[in-house]
Amino acid sequence: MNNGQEMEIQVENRDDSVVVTPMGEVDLARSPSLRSRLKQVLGESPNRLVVDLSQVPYMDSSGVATLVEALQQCRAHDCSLFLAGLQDRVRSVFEIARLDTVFNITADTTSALDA
Amino acid sequence: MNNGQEMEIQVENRDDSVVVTPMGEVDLARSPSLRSRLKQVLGESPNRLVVDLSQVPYMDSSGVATLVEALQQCRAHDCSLFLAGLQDRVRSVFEIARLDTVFNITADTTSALDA
Amino acid sequence: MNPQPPAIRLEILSQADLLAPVRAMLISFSERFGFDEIETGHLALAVDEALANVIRHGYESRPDGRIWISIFLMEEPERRIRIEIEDEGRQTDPAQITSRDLAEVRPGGLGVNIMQEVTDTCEFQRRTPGGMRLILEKTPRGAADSSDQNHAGTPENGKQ
Amino acid sequence: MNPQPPAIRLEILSQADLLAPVRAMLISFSERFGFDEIETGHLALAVDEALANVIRHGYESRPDGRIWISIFLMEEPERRIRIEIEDEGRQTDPAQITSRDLAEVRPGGLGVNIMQEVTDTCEFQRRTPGGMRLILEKTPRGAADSSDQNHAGTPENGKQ
Ligand SMILES: Nc1ncnc2c1ncn2[C@@H]1O[C@H](COP(=O)(O)OP(=O)(O)O)[C@@H](O)[C@H]1O
Ligand SMILES: Nc1ncnc2c1ncn2[C@@H]1O[C@H](COP(=O)(O)OP(=O)(O)O)[C@@H](O)[C@H]1O
Repeated sequence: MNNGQEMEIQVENRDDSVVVTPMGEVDLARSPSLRSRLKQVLGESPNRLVVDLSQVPYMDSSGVATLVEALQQCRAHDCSLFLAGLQDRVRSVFEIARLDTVFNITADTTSALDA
Repeated sequence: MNNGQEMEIQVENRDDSVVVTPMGEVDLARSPSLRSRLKQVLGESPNRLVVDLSQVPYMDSSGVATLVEALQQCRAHDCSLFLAGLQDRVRSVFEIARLDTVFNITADTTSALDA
Repeated sequence: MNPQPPAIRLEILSQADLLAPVRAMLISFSERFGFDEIETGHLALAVDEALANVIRHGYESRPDGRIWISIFLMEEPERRIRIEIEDEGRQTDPAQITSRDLAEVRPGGLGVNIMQEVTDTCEFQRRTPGGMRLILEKTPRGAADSSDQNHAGTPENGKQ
Repeated sequence: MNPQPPAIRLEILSQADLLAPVRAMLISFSERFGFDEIETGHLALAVDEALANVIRHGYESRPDGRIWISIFLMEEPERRIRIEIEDEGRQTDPAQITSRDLAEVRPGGLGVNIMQEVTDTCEFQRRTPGGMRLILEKTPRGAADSSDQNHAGTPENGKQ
């Protein structure tokens, strides 16, 4: 198909933090582009990575796995990872996977940057 | 299936006018319930019937046909019919069917009641 | 004629309640194929009208008829979506399935008009051994402009 | 076993891009069948996970495999939706398809957990002559209300 796999992802640098904002549903078709973007961002060794999920209405386990992988990379490189602004449906997937206590989850990007 | 055919329709009397507000998509499954509600309302011989379409994101030709039938009944009984608050997609169906000039179409219910 | 298999093939019963799920699928599908919001709405409308006609005319509103909807993505000679709708219902001479004069204001007789208006191809055929086939085709407006495959006109690029 | 035909039967190619249209269809369909918003989301998620697994494991990400999704509405012995997902891909012993221990934090191995958590039935079978079949079933909470089926332990009730 067209460019269904390509997902719009905004990246913003704030001091030594980076805010990554994926736009749209994250499923098997879309998670590879999130994965490669996160890899690229982590390559620049930020102190803090905030993934703003407020624009993500849906995520499946391929998206969750992508974020778990980012968490492992963050842990290895002394970067703190925050997930911000989760919509109810997405939060529910983290709860089912028992990952809601493993990630630092904040209400929004501002609280993640202040934490 | 469950109650997919049943459509929520609000009816409000204002002096000798009636405002009918269908809620949701009007397709072949839903138009029969709009049809019977309009018949019932017209049985009470209002002077003016306003169909508020602001809560209708989608309509197909079965919905349009229902409104054309209501228009014919209105003409026969000296009732003036107004369609109010059409969303772009719904307006486009009336345009394709060349019915946008046949109906009195107003921006909202207030303008229909003042007209 | 359709060298590739359809990306999606749906079989549904002839029940009006199933029109909404089919529309939802088609809207999601055609958005990703590069149709803009209006075109996507028009495609869903055309298929909805076609299915409504199969239910009402082909199966005379019986709920146990079967309808097949096949969606093909074509790139040659131009990028387009092709949707085939097939049934096992009553056959009608394709030449008899025509749009009526819209000048006369009366209910009914709008579906074929709408389908023709919002698609590039709208062709009825008799199936062997029974039933009808309708072929709808539509090219995204963005597909023709500026060169080959950069889809400058697709909505995702328009959204900043 | 399924005396009535499916209300909808879909055939799709093993392509990740087709997951979104299938979810959209399923959401529209199950809303009308009486599932609430959360249950509808869970059903779409379960089917999405199942299809993703067929694409990745059954067809090893080849884009030309076929997958069938059949949706049945059952009223006996209780009102529920039954979704069968069938493929012609690699066969696996159903007993080997299990959820992993979630205590270990690592990517992957979540799909089967999620499917089991959000459905009432999640059963893998070998198809004859080849491929796998997955049966998912779910009853709307509203269907049995007050009595036996209130699913007090599911995550959606844990919220607020
Ligand atoms: N799938 C079909 N099978 C048989 N006849 C059809 C089919 N679709 C349309 N027709 C015929 O074409 C005519 C025009 O259809 P349409 O424009 O949708 O208006 P309407 O259905 O309101 O009459 C119908 O009245 C019917 O005779
Ligand atoms: N449709 C399938 N066909 C073959 N094997 C499967 C299928 N679905 C799941 N499996 C097996 O079950 C395991 C667990 O699946 P899952 O929980 O989705 O995690 P993951 O796919 O990330 O490994 C997979 O690793 C695979 O071995």
